[in-house]
Amino acid sequence: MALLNTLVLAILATGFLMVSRRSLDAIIRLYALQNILLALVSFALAGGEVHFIVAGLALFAVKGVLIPWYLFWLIDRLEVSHEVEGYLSVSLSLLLAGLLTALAFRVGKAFVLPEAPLPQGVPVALALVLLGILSMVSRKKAISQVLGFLALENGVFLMALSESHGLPLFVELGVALDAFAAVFLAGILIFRIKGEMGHVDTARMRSLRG
Amino acid sequence: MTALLALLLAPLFSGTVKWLKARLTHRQGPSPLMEYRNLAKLWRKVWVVPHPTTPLFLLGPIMALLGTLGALALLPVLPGLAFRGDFLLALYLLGLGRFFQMLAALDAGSSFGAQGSYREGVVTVLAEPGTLMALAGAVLLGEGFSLSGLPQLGVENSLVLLLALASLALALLAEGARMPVNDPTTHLELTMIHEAQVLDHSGPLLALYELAGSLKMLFYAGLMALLLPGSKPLVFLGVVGAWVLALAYLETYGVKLRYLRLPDFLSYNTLFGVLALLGAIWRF
Amino acid sequence: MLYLLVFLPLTVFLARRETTLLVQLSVLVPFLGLLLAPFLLGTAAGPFRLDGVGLFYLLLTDLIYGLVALFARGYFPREEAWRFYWAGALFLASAHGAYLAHNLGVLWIFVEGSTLASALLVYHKGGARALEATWKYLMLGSVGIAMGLIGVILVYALVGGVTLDWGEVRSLVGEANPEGLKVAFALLLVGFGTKVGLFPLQAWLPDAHAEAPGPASALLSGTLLNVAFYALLRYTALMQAAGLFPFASGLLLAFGLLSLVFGAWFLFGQREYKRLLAYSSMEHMGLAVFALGLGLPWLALFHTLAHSLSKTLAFLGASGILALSHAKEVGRVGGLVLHTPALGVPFTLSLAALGGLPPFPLFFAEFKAVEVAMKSPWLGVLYLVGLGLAFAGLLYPMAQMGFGQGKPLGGRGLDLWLLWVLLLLLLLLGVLPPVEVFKALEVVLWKP
Amino acid sequence: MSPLWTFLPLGLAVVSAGTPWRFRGLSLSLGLAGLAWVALGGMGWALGWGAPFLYLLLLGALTLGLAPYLPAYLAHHPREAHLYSLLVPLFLASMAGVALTSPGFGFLFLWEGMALLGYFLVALEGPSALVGGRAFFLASRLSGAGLYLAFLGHGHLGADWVWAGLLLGFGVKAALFPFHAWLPQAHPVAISPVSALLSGAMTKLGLLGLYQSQYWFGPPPPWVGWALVLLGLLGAVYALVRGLGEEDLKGALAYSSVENLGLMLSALGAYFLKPMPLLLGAFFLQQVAHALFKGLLFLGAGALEERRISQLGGLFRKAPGLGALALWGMVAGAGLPPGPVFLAEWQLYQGFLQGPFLMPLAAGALALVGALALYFYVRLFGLAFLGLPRGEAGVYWAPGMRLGLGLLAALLLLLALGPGLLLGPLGLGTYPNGLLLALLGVLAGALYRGLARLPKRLYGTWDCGFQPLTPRMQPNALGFAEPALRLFPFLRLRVGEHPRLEEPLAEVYAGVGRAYSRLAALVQTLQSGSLHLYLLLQLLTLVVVLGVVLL
Repeated sequence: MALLNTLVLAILATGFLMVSRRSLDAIIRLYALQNILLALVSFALAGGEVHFIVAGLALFAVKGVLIPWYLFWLIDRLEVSHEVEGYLSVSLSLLLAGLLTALAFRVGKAFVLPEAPLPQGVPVALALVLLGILSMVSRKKAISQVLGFLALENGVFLMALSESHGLPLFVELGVALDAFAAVFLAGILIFRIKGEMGHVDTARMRSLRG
Repeated sequence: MTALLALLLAPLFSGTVKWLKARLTHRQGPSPLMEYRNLAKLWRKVWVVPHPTTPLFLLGPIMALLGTLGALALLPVLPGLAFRGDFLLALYLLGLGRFFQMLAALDAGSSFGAQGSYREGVVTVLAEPGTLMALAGAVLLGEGFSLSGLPQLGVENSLVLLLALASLALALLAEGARMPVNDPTTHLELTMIHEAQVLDHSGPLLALYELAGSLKMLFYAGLMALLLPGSKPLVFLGVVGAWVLALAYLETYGVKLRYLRLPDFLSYNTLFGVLALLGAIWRF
Repeated sequence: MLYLLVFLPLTVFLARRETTLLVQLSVLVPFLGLLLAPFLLGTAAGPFRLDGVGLFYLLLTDLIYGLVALFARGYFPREEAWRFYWAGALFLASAHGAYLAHNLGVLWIFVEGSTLASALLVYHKGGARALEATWKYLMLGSVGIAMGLIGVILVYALVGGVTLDWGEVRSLVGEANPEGLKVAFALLLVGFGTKVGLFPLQAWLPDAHAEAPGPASALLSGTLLNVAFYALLRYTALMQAAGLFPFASGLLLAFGLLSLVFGAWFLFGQREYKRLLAYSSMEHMGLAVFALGLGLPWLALFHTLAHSLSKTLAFLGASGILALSHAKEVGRVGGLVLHTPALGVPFTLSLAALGGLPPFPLFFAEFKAVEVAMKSPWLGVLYLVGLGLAFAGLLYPMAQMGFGQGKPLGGRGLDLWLLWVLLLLLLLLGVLPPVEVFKALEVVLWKP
Repeated sequence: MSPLWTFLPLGLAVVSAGTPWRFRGLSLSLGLAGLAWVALGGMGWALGWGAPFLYLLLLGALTLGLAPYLPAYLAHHPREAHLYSLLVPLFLASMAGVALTSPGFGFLFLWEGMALLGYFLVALEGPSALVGGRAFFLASRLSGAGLYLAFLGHGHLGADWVWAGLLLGFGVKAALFPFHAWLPQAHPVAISPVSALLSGAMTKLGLLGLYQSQYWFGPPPPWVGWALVLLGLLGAVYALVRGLGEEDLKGALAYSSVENLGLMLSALGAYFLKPMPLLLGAFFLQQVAHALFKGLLFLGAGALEERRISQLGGLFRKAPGLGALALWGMVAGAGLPPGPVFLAEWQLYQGFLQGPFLMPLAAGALALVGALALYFYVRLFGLAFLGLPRGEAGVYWAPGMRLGLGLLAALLLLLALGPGLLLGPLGLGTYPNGLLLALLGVLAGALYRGLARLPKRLYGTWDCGFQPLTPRMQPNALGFAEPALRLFPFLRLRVGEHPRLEEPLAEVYAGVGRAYSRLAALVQTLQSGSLHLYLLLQLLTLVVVLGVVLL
């Protein structure tokens, strides 16, 4: 139990760091780290059942390795600065992140279902979701929005783990496939945005209005 | 019956007024019977057709006369027709005559005719509601919703009937185009209402108009007579006589109102009408 | 066989970039779907099972897809048609999957899949505006659908983590914790509501609809929104099975009314006709959700049917207008009924249909909704006011584009007869609404 | 039996719609439909089957007039002729259908369908009809909303609300003040046959609906009656005064429609307050009379190629037949005896005078309306048909059109001669109007012949001996009305080089429109293009919804 608690807290910590760091490389690494931790949680919860282990491995392969690698490749090819640009300063981001986490912990109790295998994971999962949306709302670079979305996705995954040992295997795989496809598509779009507009700043994409 | 009586009386009425006015200004004046001869003379004259005219030019005087005669026919001064709502028909028959008269004035394409036409319209708009309400008030107090059942002036209905009489008197001045609404003696186009409309009508057409004008005044006089107690034909003659005096006096010593002041003057008519109707509703 | 139905659309890729072959396959596939699907009613395979409601939406999607594919033939230049047909095939496959899925998880996967496929449809050939629209669509849609996933997870956990099969979940949900179900439904509503385009989650909708090429807009509005609405329908039925319908009803009614009223205001201020139609979609999906909230699933189904047909007609008309006039603004197009009746009459009538006028089916749908809503008068009055405002928003475009000042359009030959086919369908549906069919569907959905 | 009857006129009209290309076929089928409606309606009314049959009679009479007119008109105005000849019969059918159905889905279906058809008929005139068409459609939908409220709320809402809905629903259609503003915008811009149908027939459906509502929804609360009386009379006066300043001939006719409708509404209101057969007689007689004379006048206006009164003049000499028919229509329209409208007003006066509380005062308002109507129609006929021509306006006056107008005028004459045809079933009689008509006709004819035979001399109009008169010396449309307009300060008359009439009420409508536009513009800022804002909205929505769930 102590191990699980530590893991969950570590995941939350990576979430915080992802909100506060200003370097894209660091955030991608943190994302990879978060996936390792999630995989560990899923192994710890698996209780020896093979298909959970398979699912954990598969997910780790896709989200812990494939996607970070793809993102690194992407930002190298894009030739834009590796710095995160946002509306909020680091301190303000952290303050808001703290508030949202507090909210998640306050509200999260209501989400905890009886018979949940990992009750303490639910508020953390919720916090990850909120933090993910926070970075999507506050950051301008298209790629940092993708990272925010990925963090959110991880929150959802943790939620699934905590509430019910994860979803059925084929659903889980399908979800992962969709997530990967979404990120892949987003990557292509980012390339096109860069090519078409010369920047990847979503705050400047405001020609469609009204 | 009443219509025939009025038809006979009408030239005498206007002739007498003219004669009296002349006497009041110490002139000899034409004989009171002069109007009969005048009409006969006009009837024999060749009449002028202005270029742009249409049959409406002729229909104007005809309908003015017929409308007025029709209205008079409904007055039970002498026994005649009577039915529910006849007073409405009578007033609207006058309106029919006025409608054609106004159209005929526009027919020749002269700007004076048009001026007379719209001035007549304004006077109608100002005078009609009050007159109708006053008359309706009197009718409401009477029986059978008809002119034949009109009440006689008495103590219990004095308020309504006096208001009605006052209103009818104003209506006579306005609709008859007399002082102070209009000066029938001048022929300065810009001040006229009635005369401007008939400017292009001559000969027999003018005769019809003259006749219709006098008849219209007799109609209102007849209405007033109906509200007064006594034998109707005699009262009628009395009222007509009184009007001769009144008109002669008014047009000798009075002045014509500025045209733009007309609404002020005729709003009394509306006021009397509203009060008479209210009085009739609440049985003052 | 059901797997075949899911993967059938992918056969379009066999045609590679041969435009003629692509068109033929793209029309043939939905046609086959239309023929095949009715015989598969009630069959099951793996996570798939075709029930009445699924069949209804499947047929509707195939019908519209076939018509749009046919129309697209004349719309796209030869060298770029393949983009549309490829993305369309992906989209059709995921739509088929969603309607066949009898498992809530699989349903979610295919809904997300349809988002991705339709993002390709929006993107089509690129360009700054299309990119912007696609990006916004992808972000908003993905976040929304992720929220929906949390809802799915909660539902899964609530039924004990044993199954996501729709039928089994429905029988199990009665014993689930109601508070948890409420939370799950809230998340699902916001999640799928984003894809349905409910206010204030609609932001992606006008951008995507306006920037997508015309036939793609028709697909988005006529079929994509239904996919998400279908998911919402399933979950509402779950809430009903759990005895929580009164709770769900409140939320649905609120979202429906908000979408209606704000949709009306957006409509009123809008000057581009494709965006206008997009806002009208938002308004009508709001009305469908409202009907659902009233406890009339059959009416919601009917409303989506009527809306899909009307909106497909409107968007096909609009794409025709855009292709011939190259003007996006309402004010720069005019007098279509007078100068270009083959295009103008069906288009103007489609706006009238969207305004809820007889003899079109949306009139019937709105009438029935008001009839029930009036039982709680304020609801009915608000609904009426909203309808009036929405009509006021559509009035100027209809008047201007149908009868205003403008030049005759001409030039490229488009398959305008398709518009008349749709118009005829609408008229038939409006004069003889098959209420009994929908009542039967309601039984499938509502009563186990 | 009601549904069965609905299909007969529908069938007839669809048959006529089936021959869109051949005008002769259109004429024949319209004529047949008209005859059928007249026969069916007349029989139904005489047998006491109810008000809808009177409406059918009215519609049939109008259709009879339209039957020869429309083809002749369309032959001269070929633009969109096939669409018109398709839509007009459908429009007629929808009106007949509305009259014969009772509240429910079918009624609203036909009612709103009628609005759509009517809109198309107005809008087909092109860009010049854009604003008017929109006003029409908006008003129609407003009226539809009122009916939804009343029909569907019946049983859930109190009688007050139901009747408010009915007043809105039927009242807007019948141009109840202050919702009348759409009518003068919409009716004149359509082609004349359509204007005739809109003014003559469609507006009456609002009246019919209000009348029938007392049977459908129970007796109205008293405030409804008073509202109808007051708003009706107010609308009548307002419309006449406003119409006096109207330059467009058809626009002026539309204002006259508002006036007539106002009187009918007030008659109905008075009837609600005190059910007297007299008021009912006035209500129904004026409906038919108005339909006929307004149809006559609008169709007559269709013969003119210029509608601005200040450009017209001297038309009587160009087309004496048209002038004579229009004169008859206008005498009737001005509410003068022996026209049938007067008969209605004659009953209305008596009804008012016997009404409860202060209602007799309404007679004064009615007299004002009468005097204004006189002025109004003198202006229309005098400036357009008499005097010197102010422009080169042409007249298109084909035999079919003559026949159509003649039919309507003859029907109007028939109504004047025998109002008992309509009033008989109500157990009402009038004074012998036919006798009056005959007497006036004979006497006027005799005098006319006599005078015309007297020696006469052709000469110019007297010009005071100065320079010769020119057409420009005649007063123009606004100039003729100016003295009367000055009496009514609720309109602002701006004189000067370009005189014009300002209507404060129109500014109110415009103000509401502007405020609404601002609101819509404000809402648009939500769609500002910022993805971050959208995501934030999404988050907030989630938070709010979860908050609602959890709290």
